[in-house]
Amino acid sequence: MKTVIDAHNIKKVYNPETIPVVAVNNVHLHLERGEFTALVGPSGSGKTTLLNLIGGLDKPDTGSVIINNVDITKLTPNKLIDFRLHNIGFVFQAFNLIPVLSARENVELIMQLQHVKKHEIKARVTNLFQQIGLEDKMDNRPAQLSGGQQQRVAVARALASRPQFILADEPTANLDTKSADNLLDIMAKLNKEENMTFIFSTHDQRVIERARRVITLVDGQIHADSSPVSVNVDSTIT
Amino acid sequence: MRGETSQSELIIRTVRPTWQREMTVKTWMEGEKYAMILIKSPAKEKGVAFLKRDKEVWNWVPALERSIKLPPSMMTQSWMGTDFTNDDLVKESSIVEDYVHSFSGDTTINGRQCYIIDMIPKPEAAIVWGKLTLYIDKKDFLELHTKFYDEDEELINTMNASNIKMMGGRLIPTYIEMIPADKPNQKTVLIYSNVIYNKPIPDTFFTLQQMKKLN
Amino acid sequence: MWLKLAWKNLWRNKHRTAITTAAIFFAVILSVAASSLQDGVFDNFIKNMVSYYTGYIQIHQKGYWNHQVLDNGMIRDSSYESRISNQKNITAIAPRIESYALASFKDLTKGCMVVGIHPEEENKITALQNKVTSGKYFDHKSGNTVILSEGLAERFGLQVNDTVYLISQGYHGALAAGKYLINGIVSFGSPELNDQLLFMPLHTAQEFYSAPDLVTSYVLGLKSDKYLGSTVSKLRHISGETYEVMSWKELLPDVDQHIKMDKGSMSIILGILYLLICFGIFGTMLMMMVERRYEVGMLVAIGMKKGILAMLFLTESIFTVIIGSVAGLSCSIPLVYYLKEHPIRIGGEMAETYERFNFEPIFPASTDPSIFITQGLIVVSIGLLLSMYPVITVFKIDPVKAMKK
Amino acid sequence: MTVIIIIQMAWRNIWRNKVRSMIIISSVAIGLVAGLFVLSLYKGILEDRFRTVIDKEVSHLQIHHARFKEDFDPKYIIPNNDELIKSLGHLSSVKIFTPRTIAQGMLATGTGSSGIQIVGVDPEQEDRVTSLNSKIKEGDGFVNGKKNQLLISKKLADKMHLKVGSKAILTFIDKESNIISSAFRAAGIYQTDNTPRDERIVFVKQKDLNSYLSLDDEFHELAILLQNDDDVENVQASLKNQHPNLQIESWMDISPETKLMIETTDQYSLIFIVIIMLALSFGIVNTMLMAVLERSREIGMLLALGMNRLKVFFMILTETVLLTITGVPMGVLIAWFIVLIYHRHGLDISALGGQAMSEFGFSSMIYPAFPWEKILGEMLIVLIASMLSSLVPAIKAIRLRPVEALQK
Repeated sequence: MKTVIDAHNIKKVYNPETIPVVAVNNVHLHLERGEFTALVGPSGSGKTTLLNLIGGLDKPDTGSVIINNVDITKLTPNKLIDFRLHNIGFVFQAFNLIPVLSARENVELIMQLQHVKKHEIKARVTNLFQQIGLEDKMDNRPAQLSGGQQQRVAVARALASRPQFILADEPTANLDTKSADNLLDIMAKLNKEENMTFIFSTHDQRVIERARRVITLVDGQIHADSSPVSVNVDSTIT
Repeated sequence: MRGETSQSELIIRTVRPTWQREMTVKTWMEGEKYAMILIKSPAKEKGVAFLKRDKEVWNWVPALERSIKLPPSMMTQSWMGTDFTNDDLVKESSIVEDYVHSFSGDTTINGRQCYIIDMIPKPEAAIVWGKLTLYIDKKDFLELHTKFYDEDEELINTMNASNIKMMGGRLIPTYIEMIPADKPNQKTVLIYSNVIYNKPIPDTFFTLQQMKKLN
Repeated sequence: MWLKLAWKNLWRNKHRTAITTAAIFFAVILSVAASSLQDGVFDNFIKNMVSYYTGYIQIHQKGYWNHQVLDNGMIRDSSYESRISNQKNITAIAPRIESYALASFKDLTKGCMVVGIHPEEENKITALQNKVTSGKYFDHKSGNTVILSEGLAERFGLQVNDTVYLISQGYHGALAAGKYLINGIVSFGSPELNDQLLFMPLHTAQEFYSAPDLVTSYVLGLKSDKYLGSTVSKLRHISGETYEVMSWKELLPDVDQHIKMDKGSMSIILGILYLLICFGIFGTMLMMMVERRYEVGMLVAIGMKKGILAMLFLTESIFTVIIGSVAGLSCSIPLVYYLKEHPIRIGGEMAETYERFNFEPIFPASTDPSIFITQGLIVVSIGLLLSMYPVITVFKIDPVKAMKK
Repeated sequence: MTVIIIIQMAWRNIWRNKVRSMIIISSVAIGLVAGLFVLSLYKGILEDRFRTVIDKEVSHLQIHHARFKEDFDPKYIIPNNDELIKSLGHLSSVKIFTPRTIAQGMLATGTGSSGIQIVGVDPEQEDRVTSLNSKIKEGDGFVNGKKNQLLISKKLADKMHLKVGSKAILTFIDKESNIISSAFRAAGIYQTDNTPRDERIVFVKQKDLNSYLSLDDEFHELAILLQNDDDVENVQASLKNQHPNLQIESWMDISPETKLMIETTDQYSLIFIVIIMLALSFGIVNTMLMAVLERSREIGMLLALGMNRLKVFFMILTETVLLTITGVPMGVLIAWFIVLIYHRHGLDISALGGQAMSEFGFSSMIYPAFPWEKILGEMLIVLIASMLSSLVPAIKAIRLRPVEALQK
């Protein structure tokens, strides 16, 4: 069992000078390899902020975020970018692909940034598109793909960097039910087959049901941290 | 006609529309090569002398105690404010050689019978005029009146000679005036008061040393 | 109502407003700078050329210019002089008496141009004092002294405190002769002047030429070349038939021609500049409309009349244009003043040529207020003209299509 | 490689908003057209001035006896002229040269007299060096076999009431200081723009003048045209080296005023090119800044995904450079085309300046000349200007904070 994220007592306040808004407060979060975790809570409860903090997109005011034994709050901005590149996969709510690049190129970009060898990129790209079931759409531009397909490509792209975990902010928010299910299936499959760690925020009850661990945020604090009713029993076994 | 040598005293009067000026000068000449001009009045220019030797013109200015050789560029300048240029002092032209003459009639001027002679410069002759018309006294062969034309037969200057007197043993006009055609109220007048012909002048006279001692 | 809305819209997207305003702002600054440099450079060039020797305007007795002899000179008339110097645009009136003379030293005799000058007035126009390379300029005590141009001094091997002999024909044919102590030596870049000028204090020259009170020309200095034409016609009016009033354009026709050539080409350059400015401003307008298509579509969809919307956009543009121009003008004023005080310096070989002519090697800017007004107006007009683009777009927009994206 | 994909992205980004890209491309093109047109305009003006001075007046170089120009004493002929001419013939940089005999003197007609410089020329050779025949406005000019022919300027002819065929007396001194007067007939009346110079100079045949001055095949002045304007200083230096006793002057020594005017004009054009480039730059800055702001979300995402700032910076820079590179050939072509048209038909400046320039009989036409020699520099300037101006949006892009950019 390997710890992937270890966040200690993190706190983030916006507009500290004017009207302070405590976005995240006193949050401890421990995530282990292979987890499939949903972050839930009402709007403004701090889900996105928390994801940004553990994804290294934002810095907490206090506390530490240790990923893969590195305290990312202590990294310089440039190191942080590099760290994200090699350790964290992102799936965003919308507009998540580079519109001028084809699906394949979107995926390849990350590997190229990581300086992966050319032939290896090729092999991995084919593999990744097989996994998301879009081998036939590899050379389409994002605009030529449906929302669900785009989001699947986004997952493939997040996977391409071989990250420690994949962080997804409301990945299904803009998708119809069918596409959302499809996406979830792929994520779950990856979780199961590749032991990929996922943490995603969501509103969608059906998505929450598929999570193995649900962390509920209220007013920036962890209100509950439990397995949902339908959680698979052997989720803790790796 | 100039003699072998001549010495003369004369008044040069320059008349301009707004002013006029008189100079008294004394001249010595020998042939066409040598000449000396001494200014006797007005007071400011008294003692100023010009020496022509061959092709050169020297100017002695007592105030500066210096003699200056006039450079060629000065030749076009008017001589002492008159209608003569410095170049006129040294220019040689021969009426006989440079012109083609023809009689064109006769007339009477101041009671004297005159030939009218047209003189046209030969093509190569260095003469600015296109034609001269001379009125020559039939008896004494005196040039009494001359008209100077340019090549377009336009009148440029008129010369009048009068006051014919016996001087230095010759009968000469002692009052000569030159009147430009296109400049009203402007002329130059020469009035001879004394002329001596063929009185020998020593060789040492036409020298720079002599010029300084003339006073 | 829409005034307020327009104003608020501007603040809503500060980035966009800032960029559009900046486009106008820089357009004003650049066109002011270009135009002020152009004016400044030409003024300076003219000033250099005319202060070299000729002066902005010369007045002579009628006929002098065609036949430059002393006898065509004029008697100084103090009431006439004061009437001239009372003219607004005139900074100095320097009387000169000019004629040819023979200069002689040892065995050498050479023609030269003897110029009698009023030391102070002359200096105001030609800065002759700055051209002195050895010895001194004339002071009020200077009697029988002269200042020689360098080439002439070299030719004679003359130095300061040597004596030079001058001989010439004075006024009305009088003999002019005198010996003069050399007070100083001046250098001119042009060989023509450098090899033949010889200066004397005016009174000395008048005495030399036996022409008390006679001058051949009045050389005038001007505040600004801009009013040359009107100054000349006023002077002509004052001077009547006896005098000829000539501007530098008549005195130095070749310089005038060169300047006209350059000015003509400069107007082409300004035209090109405006074209680029148009593109800069149009680019931002275009982007603004691309960005706001959705918003416009929505507003039309919810029932806002296109006319009012167009008015709103126009008002926004007018605000932007005015803010940009006012900001541009208020920044260009100090910039241009700075460029006037700290002009662009010319370097290298060019500077040497300038120094040779005793010109300061600079390109100054002009601070003529009309430049700011004209250029400000031109840019505002360009801005307003281009503001028609959003208006037209608003009228052409199809709300359904616009909101689709 | 990453570089390739970044360039690819940049290139595709350009085509995302065609209107915007066209604006930048045309700004670059117009900037370049502007710059090149300004340069051609000035080149046209300068060539006109320069060519007048070099090809019609002083030539590239003039050689005199070291003392000749002091007083123009006719005895100071160029010594060993055979040798000099031979050595000039061997110089490949020398195009052509013409000997002249010069005398200071006076021209007189019945109307009056005027101080002048009499220039004895070899008519054919002189025409080749200073286009003498093209300056003749009236009369046939020098004719073979006729003696004592004279070319006089319009200005002087008017002053002296001379017409073609009329006679004038030239007076000058020969090398023994004898004063010579001789009658010449006006074979032609010439005119150039340089009236003050015209008024001083009359041309006669060198053969005629030499015989009056008692000179053989000797002369006072040798005017040299070179193959190439840039060779002046080199050739001058090497001639000075070979003939230390001669006065060897370049047109810059003889007419420093021309040098001054030419250099001043050259410098102006530089200043105005800078201003035009600034205008271009602000256009680019604005448009690219818009592009960056519009895409801030996307750029934020790239930063979030782990594309480092250097690469984002490089991408924006590449976009601008690609746009510029597209605009540059367009600009060059358009400029070349415009210049071609105006070069042929001339550009009437007086209409633009609003002034009647023919007042003094000067031509107001400029014939712009395409500045091939400056084209690379100009392209580089435009490229640098656009790169510099893309710095602002590029910096803006890398300053984006991914969290904020993504929220928009």
